Amino acid sequence: MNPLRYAYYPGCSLTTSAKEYDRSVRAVFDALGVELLEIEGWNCCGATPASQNELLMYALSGRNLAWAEARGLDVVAPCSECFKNLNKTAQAVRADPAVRAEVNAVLGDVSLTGKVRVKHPLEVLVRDVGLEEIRRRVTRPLAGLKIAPYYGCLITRPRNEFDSPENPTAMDDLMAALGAEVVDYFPYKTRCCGGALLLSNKRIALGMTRDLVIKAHQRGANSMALACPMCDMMLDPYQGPALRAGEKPLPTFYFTQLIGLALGIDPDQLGFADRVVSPREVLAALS
Amino acid sequence: MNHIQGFSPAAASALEKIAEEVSVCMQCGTCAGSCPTAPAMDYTPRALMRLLQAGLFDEALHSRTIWMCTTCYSCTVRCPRDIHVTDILGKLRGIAIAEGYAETAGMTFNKAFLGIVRRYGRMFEPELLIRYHLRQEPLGIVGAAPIGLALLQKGKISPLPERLPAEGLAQIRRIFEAVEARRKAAPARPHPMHEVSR
Amino acid sequence: MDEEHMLEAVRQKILEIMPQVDGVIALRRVGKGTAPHLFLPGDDLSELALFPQFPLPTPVRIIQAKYPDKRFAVVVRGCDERQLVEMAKRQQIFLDKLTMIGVACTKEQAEYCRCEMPFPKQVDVGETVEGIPQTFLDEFLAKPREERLAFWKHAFAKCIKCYGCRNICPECFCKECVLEDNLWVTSGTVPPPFPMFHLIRAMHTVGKCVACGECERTCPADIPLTILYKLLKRDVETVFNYYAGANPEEPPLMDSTIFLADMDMLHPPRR
Amino acid sequence: MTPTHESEKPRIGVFVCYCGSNIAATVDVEKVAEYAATLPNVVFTQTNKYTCSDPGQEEIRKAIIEHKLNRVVIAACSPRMHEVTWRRLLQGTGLNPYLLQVANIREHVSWVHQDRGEATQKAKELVAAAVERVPLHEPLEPRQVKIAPSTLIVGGGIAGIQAALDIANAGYHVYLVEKQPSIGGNMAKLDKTFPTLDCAMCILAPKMVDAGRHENITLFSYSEVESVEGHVGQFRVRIKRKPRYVKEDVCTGCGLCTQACVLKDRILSEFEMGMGKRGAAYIPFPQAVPLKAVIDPEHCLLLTRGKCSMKCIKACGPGAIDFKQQEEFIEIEVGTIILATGFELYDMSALPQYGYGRYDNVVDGLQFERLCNASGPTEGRIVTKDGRVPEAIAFLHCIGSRDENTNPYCSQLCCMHTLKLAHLAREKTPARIYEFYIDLRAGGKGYEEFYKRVQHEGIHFIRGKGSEVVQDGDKLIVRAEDTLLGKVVEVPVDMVVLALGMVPPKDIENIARIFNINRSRDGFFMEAHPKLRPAETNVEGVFLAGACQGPKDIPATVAHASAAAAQALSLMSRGQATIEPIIAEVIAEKCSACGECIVACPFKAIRMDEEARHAYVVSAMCKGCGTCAAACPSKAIKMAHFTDQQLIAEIEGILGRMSEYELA
Repeated sequence: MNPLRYAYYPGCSLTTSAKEYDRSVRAVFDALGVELLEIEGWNCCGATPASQNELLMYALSGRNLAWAEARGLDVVAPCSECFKNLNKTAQAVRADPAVRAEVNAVLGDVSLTGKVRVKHPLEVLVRDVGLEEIRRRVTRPLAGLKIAPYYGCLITRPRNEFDSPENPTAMDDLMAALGAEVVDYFPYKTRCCGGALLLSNKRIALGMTRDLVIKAHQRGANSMALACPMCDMMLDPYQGPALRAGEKPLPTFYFTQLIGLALGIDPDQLGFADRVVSPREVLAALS
Repeated sequence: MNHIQGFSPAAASALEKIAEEVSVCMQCGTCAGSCPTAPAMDYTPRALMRLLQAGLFDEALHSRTIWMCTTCYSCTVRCPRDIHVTDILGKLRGIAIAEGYAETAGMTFNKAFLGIVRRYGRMFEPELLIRYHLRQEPLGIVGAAPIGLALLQKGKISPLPERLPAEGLAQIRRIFEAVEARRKAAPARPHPMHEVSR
Repeated sequence: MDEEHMLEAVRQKILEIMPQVDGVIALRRVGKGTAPHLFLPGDDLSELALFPQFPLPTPVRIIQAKYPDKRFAVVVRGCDERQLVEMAKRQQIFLDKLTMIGVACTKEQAEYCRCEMPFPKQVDVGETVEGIPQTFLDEFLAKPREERLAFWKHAFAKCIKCYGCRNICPECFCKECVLEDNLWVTSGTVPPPFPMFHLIRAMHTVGKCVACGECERTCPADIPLTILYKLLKRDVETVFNYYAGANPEEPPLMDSTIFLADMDMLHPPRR
Repeated sequence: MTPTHESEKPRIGVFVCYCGSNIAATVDVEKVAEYAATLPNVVFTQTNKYTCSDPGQEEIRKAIIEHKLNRVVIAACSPRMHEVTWRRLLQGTGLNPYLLQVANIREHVSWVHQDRGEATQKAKELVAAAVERVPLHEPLEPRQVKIAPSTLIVGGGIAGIQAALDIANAGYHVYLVEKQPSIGGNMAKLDKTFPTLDCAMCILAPKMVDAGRHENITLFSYSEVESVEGHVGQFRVRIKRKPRYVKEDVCTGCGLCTQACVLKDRILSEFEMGMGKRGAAYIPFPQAVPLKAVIDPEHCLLLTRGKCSMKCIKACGPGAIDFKQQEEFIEIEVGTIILATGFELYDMSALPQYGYGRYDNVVDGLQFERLCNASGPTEGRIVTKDGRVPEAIAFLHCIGSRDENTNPYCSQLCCMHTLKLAHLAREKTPARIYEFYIDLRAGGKGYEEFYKRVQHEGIHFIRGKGSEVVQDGDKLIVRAEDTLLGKVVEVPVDMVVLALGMVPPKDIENIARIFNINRSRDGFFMEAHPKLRPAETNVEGVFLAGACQGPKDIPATVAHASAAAAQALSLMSRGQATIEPIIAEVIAEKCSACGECIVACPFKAIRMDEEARHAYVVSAMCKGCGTCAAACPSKAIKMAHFTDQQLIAEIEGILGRMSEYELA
C-alpha cells in the first residue's frame, strides 16, 4: 500500500499561539508514517471575519486548496476555524459549478476543479490510519488520565462527512484507544467556548469557558483534550481569568499531544512545557 | 420582490438574496433555543430572521445580534428549514461594515483582522490586539498584558509578522480587489439555478 | 525514471506477482510497435514494452471471457484503470479476478495526452506527476458558437467512417453497434451525416468515457475528438458529480437511483 | 419502409375531427382532410363532427369495412382521452386495435395556437406524421388473466384488520400475514384515542377477535412474506413462518409457561415499548390474537446457550412447547394484494440533543401511552423511572417531523396525539404541563374543540420548538425560545415526552422490493395518484392501506383500508384483467449484458440471465415506459408500439420526409 500523504495547512495560529499543536501533529503523523507536505506559501483562511463575504472566504481558502489539488493531494487542517473554512470551500466548489466558476475567476492564476477534500487530523487518524493501528502502536497507555474530550463547535459543523455535529465520537474513541479513561462529556463536547467573543465581549466569553471547566470537573475529568487553537486560547491561557477564586483549574492538552505521549514520543518534542495551566500534576498521575 | 430601498446596489442585492433564503423560516425558534449567546442579544436569531422576512433590514443591521454570534453553528445544524443562519449573520456583518453602520467592537475586530490578512497574507496577533484596543478600549491592553507576556515567554507570540513572499502577497491583494469589485458590481437577480444549487 | 528503468521495475513487479496469477496482460514489442500480449509464467520478459501505448482493457475483456475462472494481472496506466472500472460496472470484466500493476505516466506522456490525471489509484511503478490543466477546453469554449460549429463541421467532414474510433475504444463493447444499423447510418456514403453519427457515438460513451484520447490518436483523418470527449466528461462531472472510473463501488451513471438522487439536487440540499 | 405483412399493402383511412368548435374554430379541418388524401397509402379520408360520439364511431366502422381499411389514423384530441375507445372500435371490426394512430390536433394544436393558418399547417404535419408511422404498426395481442378470488394482506394493524374483515365479509378469502406474534399493531398500544377518548383496546379488540376467528381469514402471525412472483390475478406468494417453539394448535394461551420461564420479567417488552418486561416465553399482551405463547429465540437460554432448566415444558399442561420447530415455508396463490405495513416512530439517533435513550425520563409518545395504560407496566400511574410523581412534564412537538435534517413532512397526528397525552397527564398527575409547539394542527372532526378543552385544563402552551434537553441533577432542562415573547426559556421538568414523527418501517425497502412498489420522497409507499387513486399502486392488483402510504390517524387509516378493500374486491368480482401488450423485449443476440437497462428500469422488471449472458424482461412487471430501450447502447431492446422505425417514421412525417436534416 502507498503511504498516506496529505497536503498540510497549518494556519496562522499553529505558527504562534498553538505551536505545540503544530509540533505534536507533525510528530504524531510522522510516527504513524503519514507524510505531510506543507502547502507552499499558504495564506490565512480569513477565519470568522471572512464569513462576511462568502466569496472572499472561498477565495482565500481556495488559493491554498489549489496547491493541493494540483498535486492530487487531500488537505489536512488541524485548526478548527481553518478546517471549517477550507472544508466549506471544498464542499461548495465541488457541489456548485457556479460557485466554482466564480471562485476560479477571483483566483485568477490558479484554479480548482472541486476534487480536493479537506480533512481534520481526527478524521485522518480515526479513518485513514485506523484506531486498530494506533492501538497497536501505543507504548505508554494513558491510564490515570480521565479525559473530557472537547471537540469545540467547528470540526463537525456546519456539516462534515465523518462525524456527528451534535455528538461526535471520533476523539472519544481515539482517547480510549490510547488507554485513557474517557468521561461522558456530552452535550458539552461541542458547546461553544466563546472564543470568538474574547475581544469584543470578554465577560460573556469567559463565562462560557468557565462553564466548560466546571462541567468537566463535575463529570469527573482530570484533564481535557482539545482540537482547536481558539478553544485552547480560552481553556489554557484564559482559563485562569475565567475561573473564580478558589475554583480548580483543569489541565488541557491538544489531543495530538496526548497521542504523542501514548506513542512514546518525547514530551519535550510535543510541547508540554508550553502549557499555561500546569500539566505536571496530572501527568505525574500517569501510571 | 421589490428593489430594496435605502442601500447601495451591492447591499440591496445581497439583502435580497438573504431575504429569499429566510423566506422559508417558520419561526420555530430552534435557532434561539440552541444559541449560547441568545439571552445577551437584543433580537434572538429567530427574531432577526423575522426582521429580514419583514424587510426591516436597517433594524437587523443595527442589531447587537449580528455581533454577538460566536459562529458555533448550533442554529445552522439544527434549523429545521435548512437556513444557514450563521452564514447569514456573517453576511450581515459584512453589509453593516460596507454600508458604514456604527462601529461596534466586533466590527473593529473584523476590519483589523482582514486588514492584516490583506497586508501580510497571514495573521499577526500583536498588531490585531493593538489595533483593536486602540480603537475600542485603550486601557484594555493593560489588562491583556499579563497573558500577552506569558504567551511571549512561551514563544507563542512572534514579535514580527510573517509575510508571504511578494508573489503570494500580490495574489492575496488581487483576491481582495477582485472580491470587492465583484461585490460592488452588484449582480442583478441571480440566475434561479444558482439559487437551488446553493 | 527513464524508460529502461521503468521497464525493469515493471518486470520485477510481474515476476513478483506471477506466482499468484495465471498470466499477466501487458504490451510486447513487435517490430517498431507494440501489441497486447498474455505473458505466462516462465515467459521471457525481455520484449515487455510500455510504449507506444495501446489500451489493454479490451484484451482483458476478451481473455477473461475466454477463461472466466483464471486470475490475471494487467499493467495499467491511469486511463486503463479507470476504463476497467467502468467496464466492471457493466459486467464486461471482473475486478475480483484481476490484479492491477499501476504505472504512473511521465511528465512527457501526460503532456502528450493532455491528461488530467496521469496515474492510477495505486501506483506500483513510476512517480506521479501533476495532471495537465484543461485550459484548452475553456479556450475552446470561449470561442463564439458559430466558430465552434464551423470547427466541428470542418472536422467531421473529414470522417471516412472507418470506425477506428469505435474499434479502439475499450468502452465500445456492444455486440452490435447501432452505427452499423441502416436505420441510423446509411452504409456506403461518406462523410456520415453531421452531426448525428458522431453524437450518437459520443452519447453512448457518456458516463464511461474517461477521455483517454485513443480515438483521436487512432483517427486517420486527424479529427480532434479529444476536445469533444473531454468536454462531455467534464459535463458529466459537473452536472452529475460523477467521475468515470473513480470508484468501483459507485453504481454506473445511468442508474435510476442515482437519477433520483440527482433530482434532489434540484431542491435545496439537506445537511 | 415496408408494411408489417409483405403481402398486405397499407390501406389507411384518415378521420379528422371537428370536436364541435374545439378544433374547428382554430384548424381548417376540411383542408387537413384534403391534405391527408394526398398522402401515400391513404385510401379514404373523412371529417366528423364528433369522432368519439356514437354516430362518429359508426361512420368509421362503416368506412373500415367498405374501404377495406387496414390502418386507421384519427386526428382529434389527446390519445389519453379516447385512444382506448377507438381501439375498441377497431377491434369490433375485426382489425387489431393497435393498428391505430391518433394525431393530437386539439391539446397540441387548437387549444394552444391562435393563428388559423399556422394551426392548420401544424395539424397537417401531425397527420402526416401519423400516416408515415401507422403502416409500421404491428398487431399486438393484449393478454387476459384470471383473477384468483383471494387476497394477501401484509400487516395486521388496524388497517390490515379492517381491510381483511371487509374482504372476508364479502365472501373472498384473505391471507393475513403479521410479523409480530399478535395482530393489533400500534393501535393496540394506545390508551385512549383522540378526540373522543374512547379506550383504544375496547374498540380494537372485538375487531381483532373477529379477524382471528373469521372463516374466510387465514391468519399467519409471526410470519413474513419471502417473495412474490407472477402478476395481477395470479400472484404466487411464499410466506415464511418463524418458529414459535409453541404448537399453535395445542397452546391454550393459559400463560403458565410465561410464569414459569426463568427469564420472567427480565427482557424488555416490545409491546410495552421497553417500559415493561417479559420473559423469554411470553404472550405479548392479554388481548393478543392469536392468544398463543411464543418463545423468543434471541433470549431463551435453551435456544441461545443450549442449557436451561426448561420449567416452561414442565409448566405446560397440554405439552404445546416444541423446541424442535423449524422455519416453515408456505406457498399460496392470490389474485390481489393489500399492503398495510404501517409505520414506526422516528429513530432518534440523529437528534442526540434531546437525550432520548440517554436520560431515563425522556420518553416517546407510545412509551407515555403505556405509562398511562391501566394494563401497562405501572398500572396507569405516570411516574419517573425511579418512581417519583413528576412535578412538571414537557411535551415537545415536531421531533423528527417538519425538519429538513430528519423528515421534512408533517406527521399530521402528533399534535392531536400530544394534546391527548397532555390531557391524560393532567387527569392522572398534579404536574405542571408544558407543550412546546411550532403550530398546532387540529384539522379534523372535533379536533379544534379538543384543543380548546385541553387549553382550558391549565396546560401551558409555549410557542417555540424545544431545542435541546439537558439533564441537571434529577431535573431535565428544556431549552427553547418562547417565540411569542422573543425570550429564551429554560424550563426544569421531571419528564420529557417527545412527539416523534411517523416514519416508514425499517424494512420498508425490502417490502417495496418484494412487491415492486415505488416509494415517494418521504419513504412511504407511493400511491398511483395522490388525489384520485390513493389506495392503488403502480403495480396492478397491489393496493395500499393505512399509514404505509403516509402518516394517518385512526379514522383516516380505517377509511383508507376500506378503500383498498373495495379496490381489491372490484377486481376480484370482475374475475379477469387485461395486461397491456405495449412492453419491452430484449433481443438476446444483440445484448452485451452490460446491465444498463437493469439499473435504468424504474420498475425492476429486467433481470439478467447469467448463464446465457443477456438481459430479459419480466413481461408482467413491465410498464412499457421505454426507459430501458433508450438506455440500451446496442439498441438491443425493442419497445413494442414505440420501435425506432416507428418513431423515425413519425419524425420524418413531421419534417416533410426530409432525408437529411442539416443543423442551421
